[in-house]
Amino acid sequence: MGVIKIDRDKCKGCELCVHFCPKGCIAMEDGYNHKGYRPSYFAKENECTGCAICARMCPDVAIEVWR
Amino acid sequence: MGVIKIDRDKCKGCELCVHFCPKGCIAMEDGYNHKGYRPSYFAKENECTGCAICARMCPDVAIEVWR
Amino acid sequence: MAKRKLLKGNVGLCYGAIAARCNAFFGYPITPQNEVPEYMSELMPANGGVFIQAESELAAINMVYGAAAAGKRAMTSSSSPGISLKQEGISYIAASELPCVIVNVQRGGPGLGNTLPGQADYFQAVKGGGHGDYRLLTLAPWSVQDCYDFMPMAFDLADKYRNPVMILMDAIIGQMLEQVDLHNDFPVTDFPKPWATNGAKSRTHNIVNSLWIDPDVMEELNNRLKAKYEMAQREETRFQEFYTKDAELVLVAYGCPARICRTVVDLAREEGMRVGLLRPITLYPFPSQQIAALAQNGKRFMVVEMSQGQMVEDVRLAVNGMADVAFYGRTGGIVPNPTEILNEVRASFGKPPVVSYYQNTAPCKEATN
Amino acid sequence: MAKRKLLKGNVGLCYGAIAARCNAFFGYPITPQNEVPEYMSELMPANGGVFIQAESELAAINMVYGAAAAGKRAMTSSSSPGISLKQEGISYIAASELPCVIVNVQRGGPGLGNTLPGQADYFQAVKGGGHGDYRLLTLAPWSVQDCYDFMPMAFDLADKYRNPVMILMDAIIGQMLEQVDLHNDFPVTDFPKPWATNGAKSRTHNIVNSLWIDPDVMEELNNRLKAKYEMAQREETRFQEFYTKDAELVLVAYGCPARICRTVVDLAREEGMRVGLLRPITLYPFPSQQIAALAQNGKRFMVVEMSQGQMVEDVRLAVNGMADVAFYGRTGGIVPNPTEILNEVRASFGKPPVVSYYQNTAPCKEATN
Amino acid sequence: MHQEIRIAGMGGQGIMIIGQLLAHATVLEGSNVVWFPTYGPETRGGTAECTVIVSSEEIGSPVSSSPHALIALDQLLLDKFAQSVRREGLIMVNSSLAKAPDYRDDCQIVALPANDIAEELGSSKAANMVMLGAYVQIVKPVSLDSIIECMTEVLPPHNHRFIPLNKAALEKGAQLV
Amino acid sequence: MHQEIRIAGMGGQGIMIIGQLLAHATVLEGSNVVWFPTYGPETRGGTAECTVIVSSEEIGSPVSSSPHALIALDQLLLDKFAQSVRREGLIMVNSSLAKAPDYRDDCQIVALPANDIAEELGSSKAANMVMLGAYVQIVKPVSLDSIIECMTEVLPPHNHRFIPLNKAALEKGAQLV
Amino acid sequence: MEKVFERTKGLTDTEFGYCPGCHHSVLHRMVAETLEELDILDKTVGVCPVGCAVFMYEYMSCDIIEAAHGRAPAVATGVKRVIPDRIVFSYQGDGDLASIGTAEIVHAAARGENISVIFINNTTYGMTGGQMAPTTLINQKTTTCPTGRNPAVNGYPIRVCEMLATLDGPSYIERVCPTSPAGFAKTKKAIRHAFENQIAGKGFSLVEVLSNCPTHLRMTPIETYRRIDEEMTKVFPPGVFLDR
Amino acid sequence: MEKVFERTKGLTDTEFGYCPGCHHSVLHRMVAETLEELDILDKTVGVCPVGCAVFMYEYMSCDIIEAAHGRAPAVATGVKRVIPDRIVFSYQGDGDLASIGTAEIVHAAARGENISVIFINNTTYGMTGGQMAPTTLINQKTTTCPTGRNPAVNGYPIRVCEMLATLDGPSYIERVCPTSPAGFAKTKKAIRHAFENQIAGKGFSLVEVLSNCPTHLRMTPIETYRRIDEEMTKVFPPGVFLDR
Ligand SMILES: Cc1ncc(C[n+]2csc(CCOP(=O)(O)OP(=O)(O)O)c2C)c(N)n1
Ligand SMILES: Cc1ncc(C[n+]2csc(CCOP(=O)(O)OP(=O)(O)O)c2C)c(N)n1
Ligand code: SF4
Ligand code: SF4
Ligand code: SF4
Ligand code: SF4
Ligand code: SF4
Ligand code: SF4
Ligand SMILES: [Mg+2]
Ligand SMILES: [Mg+2]
Repeated sequence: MGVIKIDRDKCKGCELCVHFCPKGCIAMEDGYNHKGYRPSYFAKENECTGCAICARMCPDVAIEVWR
Repeated sequence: MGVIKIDRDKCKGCELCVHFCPKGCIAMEDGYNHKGYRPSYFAKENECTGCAICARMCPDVAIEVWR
Repeated sequence: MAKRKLLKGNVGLCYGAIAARCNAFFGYPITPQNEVPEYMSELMPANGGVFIQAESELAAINMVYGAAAAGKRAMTSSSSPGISLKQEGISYIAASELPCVIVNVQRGGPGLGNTLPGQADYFQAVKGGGHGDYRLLTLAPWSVQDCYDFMPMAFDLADKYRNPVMILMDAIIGQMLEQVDLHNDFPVTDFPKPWATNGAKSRTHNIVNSLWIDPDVMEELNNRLKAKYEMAQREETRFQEFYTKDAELVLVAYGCPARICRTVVDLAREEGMRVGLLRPITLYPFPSQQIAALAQNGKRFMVVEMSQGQMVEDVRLAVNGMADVAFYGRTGGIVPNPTEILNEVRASFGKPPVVSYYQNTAPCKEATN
Repeated sequence: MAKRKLLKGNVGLCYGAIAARCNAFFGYPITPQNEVPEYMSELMPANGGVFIQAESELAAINMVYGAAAAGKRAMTSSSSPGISLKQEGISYIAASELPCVIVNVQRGGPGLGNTLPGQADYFQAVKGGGHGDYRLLTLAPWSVQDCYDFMPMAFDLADKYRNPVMILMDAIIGQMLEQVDLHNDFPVTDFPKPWATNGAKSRTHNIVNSLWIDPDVMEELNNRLKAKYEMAQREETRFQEFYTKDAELVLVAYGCPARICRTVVDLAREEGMRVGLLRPITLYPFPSQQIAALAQNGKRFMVVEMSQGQMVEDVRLAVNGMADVAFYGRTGGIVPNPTEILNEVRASFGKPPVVSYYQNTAPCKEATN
Repeated sequence: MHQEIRIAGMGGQGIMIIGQLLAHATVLEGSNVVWFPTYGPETRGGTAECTVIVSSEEIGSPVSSSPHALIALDQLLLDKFAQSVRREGLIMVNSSLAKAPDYRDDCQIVALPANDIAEELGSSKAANMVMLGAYVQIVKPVSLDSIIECMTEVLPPHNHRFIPLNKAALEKGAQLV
Repeated sequence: MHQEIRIAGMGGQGIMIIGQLLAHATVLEGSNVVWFPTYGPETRGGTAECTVIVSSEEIGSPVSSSPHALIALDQLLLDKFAQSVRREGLIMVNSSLAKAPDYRDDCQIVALPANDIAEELGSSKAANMVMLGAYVQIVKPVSLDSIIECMTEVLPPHNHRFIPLNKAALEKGAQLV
Repeated sequence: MEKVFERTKGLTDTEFGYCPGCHHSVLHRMVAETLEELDILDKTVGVCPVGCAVFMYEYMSCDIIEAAHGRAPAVATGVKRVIPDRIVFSYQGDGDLASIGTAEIVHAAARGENISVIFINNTTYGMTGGQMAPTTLINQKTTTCPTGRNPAVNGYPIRVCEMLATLDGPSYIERVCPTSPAGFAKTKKAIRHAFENQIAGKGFSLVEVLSNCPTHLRMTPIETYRRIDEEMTKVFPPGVFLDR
Repeated sequence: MEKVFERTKGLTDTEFGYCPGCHHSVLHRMVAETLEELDILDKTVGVCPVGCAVFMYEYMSCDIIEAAHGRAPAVATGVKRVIPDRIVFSYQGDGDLASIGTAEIVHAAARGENISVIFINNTTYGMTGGQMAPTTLINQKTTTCPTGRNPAVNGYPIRVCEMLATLDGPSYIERVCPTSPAGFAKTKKAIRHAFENQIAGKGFSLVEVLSNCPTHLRMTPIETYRRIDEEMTKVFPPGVFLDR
C-alpha cells in the first residue's frame, strides 16, 4: 500500500507519471495551476503500491511517496 | 645503366640517398657547400642502375636521374 | 515578394545580404541574432548561395576567410561573446586584405551577460579587438530599413577597400519589427578580384597570406592599411544631423540610442532648449571633423550610449578640449528611455528633472538636414 | 640559485611567478614567449604547482578561469594572435570578478605577422579586446628586472581587485638577456577568497557566474566594475619620469621604446634640447593626471610606439587640447633606433637630422625623479 | 495618432504574438509602427514583454518611457509596469490571473477574466486574443478586421489550426468592452 | 666603457651562443649587459642576428643605431650591416665565407678565415668561437678566461662535449690578432 | 508509513525552469542524488554549460562555475588540477560539448583528466531555439535545416562515445537511454559510476544521456521518449564503450 | 639516355627551407607531383597550416591560402563550398590539426567536406621549438615535458585516424609510413587517392603521414626513420581505416 502526494504547483503537466505508473493511479486534472499547466493528481488511491516509479519519472520532483 | 646528378648546393647532407641507394653509389663529401652542409656525391658511377630511388628519397629534390 | 514588409532588423539584414549578392553565410547560433542564420539557411540556398552552420564562431570566421580568399562575397553574424571569439580570424582577414562583412548584434556584457541590448563592444569594433594595427570599417544602422540598405553598402565597401566591414547593432535594432522597403535598387559595381585564390589558371599562383617575416615588408603592409583607412576617412565618413545648426547642446549617439535621442531632441525643443543630434552612421571612420567643426562653433556635447562610455572617447578626441563633452550611459541590457535622457538634458540646461511618468511623447519632426 | 642572474625577460617572468606563489600555469606555445611555458613546465611542478600545456589558447584561458574560481593563483601567457583567441575568456573572467594574470609578449601584426617585437595590441589590452565594459589592469615592464618584480605585483593587484591583470610586453623585453636580482623580497598579503568554488564545506554553495538575466543586476555588476576601475585609477597608477621638470618636450613611451627614449633624452640633452621622458608603468590605469599636469605646465609631447599610434590616443585624451602631441611609430616588427627618434626630436626643435651613422651613444644618466 | 503600448505576461501567454498582430495590422492600414520584444535567453518560462508604437508620423524612439496603454496578462508583470503608464492612460488587466490596481485612479482600468473567457471558447491559450480584441475596440488604432487579416501571416503554420479560436476570442474581447 | 656589438650570420653558425657568452662573461666581471636576438619564426635556416651592449653604466636603449663593432660570419649579413657600424668602429669578417668590405676605410677591418681555422681544429662549427676570441682580444670588454668560464652555463648540456674544441677555437682566434 | 521518495538535499529549493518533461530536470536530480548518496556534496564543484542547463547553478546545492560555451572541460581541468581532492564534474549539452567544445572534450579525455562528464544529447540547440546540433539526426528538421538535415549539405551526426573511446585517456564511457523506469535506473547507476571512478582516481568518465527537447521537437514528453527509443538509439546505440 | 626523375612543375623553384632530412620536403614534393600528374595544378587551392609548413605557399605552384593555426579545415571548407569545382586540400601538422584545430578537423570530417587533408604527424611542434604535441609518445622528451611525456600529467597520444574513422562523414582515411622506398611509394599512392576521391566527389579524405623532426628529436634523419618504424608505428599503426 502506498500514498503519493503531488505538489500541484510544481507539476508541469508532462504526463510522464501518468504514463509510467504501473497501476494507472495518476490522471490529469482539468484545471490549471498557477503556472498555467494542467497538473496531474492521485486518482486511484487504493491501488498504489508505493513503488515510487511516478516520483522517479517526474522531472520536476513534484511527487513524494510513502509506503 | 644510370647516371645521377646531385645539385651540390641544394643538398643538405641528410644522407638519406646514401642510406637508400641499393647499389651504394653515393657517398658524403668532406667539404661544405655554400649553405654550410656536407653534400653527397655520386661515388660509384658504374654501378648505378638508374633506379631513381635516391632521387625519390631525397627531401630536397637535389638529384636528377637519367637511364 | 511584396516590396514593403514588416521585418525584424535581423531579417532585414538577410534580405540586404541577398540584395548584395552575398555568396556565402557562415555562422553559429547565438541570441539575439538567431534570426540571421535561421533565415539565411533558407534564403542562401534559395538564391544559389552557401549556408553553413559552422561548429563554432572560430570556424565560421575562418570559413569566411576561405570563401573571401576564393573571391566570393562572404559574411558572418554573431553577438558579443561570439564576436570576441572571432578576433584572431578578423585580424587575419584584415591583414590578408580580404573583403567580408561581419555583423555584431550586441548584447549585455561582459561575460555571458544577457541577451538584452548593449553597445559595449564599440571599442572592440572600432579600435581593434584583435591584435595588430587594423581597423574595421564600421556601420551602425538605426532602423530596419538601414539593416537592409547597409548590407550592399557594407559589401561594396569591403570590396573597395579589401577590408572587413562590421555592422554594429544592438539587440533592439536586431529584434524590432519595422516597415522596410525592399527596393532592391542598389548600384552594382564590379570589383575585379585578380588576387583571388581560385585556381591558378592562365596566371601565376596567387597567395593569400598575412605572414611577413621581413619586417620591412610587414611595415609596408601596415602602411598600406593605414593609407586605406585614411582614404576611408576622407571618402566614407557618414553621419546624419538633426537641428545641429542652432543647437546649444548636440547629442551624439548611434543605433537605438540615436533613435531615442531623436525623440529627446523634439521634446527638448518643445521645452525651448536648443538641442540637436549628430548620429554617426560610420563609427569607423568616425565623423571627427564634423564634430570638431561643431565644437569650434561653440556647441557643447552629450554622448549617449548603452555602455560605460566608449564612443565618448572618440568624441572627446575630436573635440580636443574645445568644448564640454558630457556622457550618459546605461549598461547591462538596460535601454535608456526618452525621459531619463531628457532629464539629463534638462539638468545640463539647469532645469529640474521631469518626475514620475513621462508626459508628452511626440513623434519625430522632420530633420533639418 | 644565485640571486643575481642573467636571464631573458620571459624567464624573469617565470621566476617572478614562482616568487608570487603562483599555483598554476596554463599555456600554449607561441613565439616569442616560448620560454615561458618551457621554463614553467619545470618550475611549476618543482614548486608544488601545476603546469599544463593546453590544447589551445582558448582552453588555456578557460583553465585559468577554473583554477582562479577554485581560489588559486593562476596565469597564462601568449603572444598577439593567441591573445586574440583568449578574448572571450578574458571577458568572462573580468565579468566573474576573478583574479588572474595574463602575459602578452607582443609580436608584429596584424594576422600571422611575424615574431619580431610589436606594440599594436595596446588598444586590445587597455580598451578591452573582448566584449563588454571591462578593463584589464595593465603593466608594462621595460627590463628583465621588471619582468621579475611585476609578477608578484600583478598577482596582488589581481587579488585585490578581483580582476585580470595583463602584463603587456614586446618581443625585445621578452627575449633580451639582462641581469636580474632575484631578491624574492616581496610583501606577502593574504587575500581571503570566501567566494571560491572549492567545495561548499560549512557554508552555502558558491557560484562563479557572469550570466545575469535581470538587467538591473547586470548593470549593478557593470557599476561595480566601474567603481573598481576608478579606485584603481586613484590607487594604482604608476609611472616614471625622467627630466620632465625642465623639459620642453616630453617623450611618452612604454616597454622597449621607453628604454630607447631614455637614451634619446640623454642624447638630446647633450645637444642642448630640453627633452624629458614619461614612462607609464601602468597602461591601465593610465597616468592621465600627470600628463595633464605636464600639459598645463606648457610642455609638448611626442609619443613613441611600435604601432601606428594607439597609446597616443590616451595621451591626447589626457592632454585634452592643452598641448601639441606628436607621434612617432614603427610597425611590422621594426624597432626604432635611438638615432631615428633623435632625428624626430631634432625636427621638432627645428634642427636638421643627424645623418648616416649614429655618433655618440652614451649610457643612461641618473634619473631626475 | 501616436500610441505607445506595452504588453506583458509570462512566457507562453502569447504576448509577442498579439503585439505582432497589432504591428502588422498597423502596416496594413498604412501607419507607422515599431514592435520590439524583451525576453530572457530561455525560450521557455520566464517573463515576456513587448512594446508597440503606432503612429501616423515617423517614429523616433522605439522605446517608451511611459506608454499610453498597458496590457498585462499576469500579476507579476502588472505590478512591474502599472506605475509606468502615463497619466490618463489605459491599463488592461487579465483578471483571471491578476487583480486590477487600485493605485492608478488616474487611469482607465479595464479588467477582463481573459483566461476564463478563452477557456470557454475552447482554450485558455487564447486569453491574449481576448485582451487584444478589447484593446483594439477601446483605442481603435486599427480595425479588428485588419488584425484578423494578419493572422495567417503572423502565426507560424503549425498554429494556423488555432485561427478560428483566436478570431472568436478576439471578437469576444471586443464585445465585452 | 660602453660597447655595442652586432653579431650576425646564418642560422646554425652559433651567432646567439657567442653573443650570450659575451653577455655572461660581462656579468661575471661585474659590468652591465643587454643581449637580444632577432630571428625568423623558423628554428632552422634563415638568418640570425643579435645585439650585445656592454657598459659600465646603466643601459638605456637595448637597441643600437650604430654599433661599435660588427662580427659577421656570412657575406649576406656582412653586406646588410657593414654600413651601420659607427665611424672608426670595428668590422670583423669571417673571410672563409665573406669578402672584407672595401667601402669602410674609416673602420678597422679584421678578416679571419674562421671556418678554415675551426675546421683545422676539428670542426668548422667552431668558427663562431674563432671570431669571438679575436674580438675579445682586440676590444677587451672581458677576459678570455671569463668567456671560457661561462661555457658550461651557456652551452646546452648536450653540447658540453664541444667545450674543448670551443676553447681551442676561442684561443686560436685571440692569438691570430 | 515511511517516506520512500523525497527531494534530495543535492537540489536547492528552486523549482526547475525547464519545459515540461525536459530531461534536464531529470538529470539534474540524478546528479544531485548521486552527490548526496556519495556524501560529496560539500566537496564537489560542478561546471555548467551554456545551453538550457546554464542555470544549473540555481538548482544544485554544490559549488558551481558557469563556463563559457563549450569550455566546461577546460574549466573543470583548471579546477581539478589545483584542488585534486575535490570532485569536479561538467554537465554539457550536445551543442556545447560536441560542436563548439569539441577540442576541449577530446583533450580532457585524452589527458585522462580525473573528472566526470554528463553529456546531454538532445539532438538540438534547446536554448537558442532549436537549431541544428552536431547530433541532429538525418532528416530531422530544425530552425537552421528547415527542410531536414541533409547529409550532403549538413554532414552526419557525430557519435561522441565512439569517438572518445578510441583514446587511451578515458576510464569509463557509457551511453544511456532514460526512457523507462529501467532506463532511469541504468542512467542513475551510470552517473554514480562516473563519480565513483573519480573518487577512486581512475580518470576521465563520460556518460552520454540520450535526451529530449519536447519544445523544439514539438512533441509531448512521451512522444520524445518514443523517439529516443525508436530513432535515436539506431544512430546512438546505448552501451558501455569503455570501463577500465 | 632518358631523364627518369626531375623536379615536378608542382613545385616552384624556391629551395625548401626545411631542416636536412625533414619529411615536410618529401611530402610537399609528393603533393606537388600528384597535382601535376592529375593535371589539377591550375584548379587547386591549397591551405597551409601554421607550423613548419607555414611557408608551403613559397614552394607549391598552385594557389595557396595561409590559414590561422588549426583552422585550415574551416578555411578549406569556405573555399570548397563557394567554388566546388576546384580542388581544395589542407596540409597540417599534428599541433595544428590534432591540438588547437581538433574541432575544425572533426567537423570537416563529420560534414564529409569534399576536401583532401594531408596530416603530418611528427610527434612535436617543430616550428616553435619542439614542444609536446598531442601525438607525442609516452616518455618522449620535449621542451614542455622535459622529463618525458608522463601520462599521469600530460595524458596520452591521440590517434587521429582511429578517432575520425568513427564518423560517417569521411570517405577515406589512411595512415602511412614513408621510411623506405616502398613506404614512399605507398605514401604517394595514398596522397593521390585522397585527391582522386575529391575529384570523384566522394567527400572527405585524410592521409596521416608518420613523420620526423630530426632537429627537435636530435637525431639524424636515418635515426628518425628507424624511430618511426620501431616506436611510432606501435602507437600509430599504419593502414587503411576507411575507404568508401
Ligand atoms: C560563444 C557562444 N556562442 C554561442 C552562444 C549561444 N548559445 C547558447 S546555448 C547554445 C547551444 C545550446 O545547445 P546545447 O549545448 O545542445 O544545449 P541544450 O540547450 O540543447 O541543452 C548556443 C549556441 C553563446 N552563448 N556563446
Ligand atoms: C593561435 C596561435 N597559437 C600558436 C601559434 C604558435 N605556433 C606556430 S606553429 C605551432 C605548432 C606547430 O606544430 P605542428 O602543427 O605539429 O607543425 P610542425 O611545425 O611540427 O610541422 C604553434 C603552436 C600561432 N602561430 N598561432
Ligand atoms: S507509487 Fe507507484 S503505484 Fe503509486 S502512484 Fe506512483 S507509480 Fe503508481
Ligand atoms: S511527472 Fe511530475 S510534472 Fe509531470 S505530470 Fe507528473 S507530477 Fe506533473
Ligand atoms: S639511381 Fe638508384 S642506383 Fe643509381 S644512385 Fe640512385 S639509388 Fe643508386
Ligand atoms: S638525400 Fe638529397 S639532401 Fe640528402 S644527402 Fe642526398 S642529395 Fe643531399
Ligand atoms: S528548450 Fe528543450 S532542452 Fe531546453 S528546457 Fe525546453 S525542452 Fe528542455
Ligand atoms: S624543425 Fe623539425 S619539422 Fe620543422 S623543418 Fe626542422 S626538422 Fe622539419
Ligand atoms: Mg542540445
Ligand atoms: Mg608537428
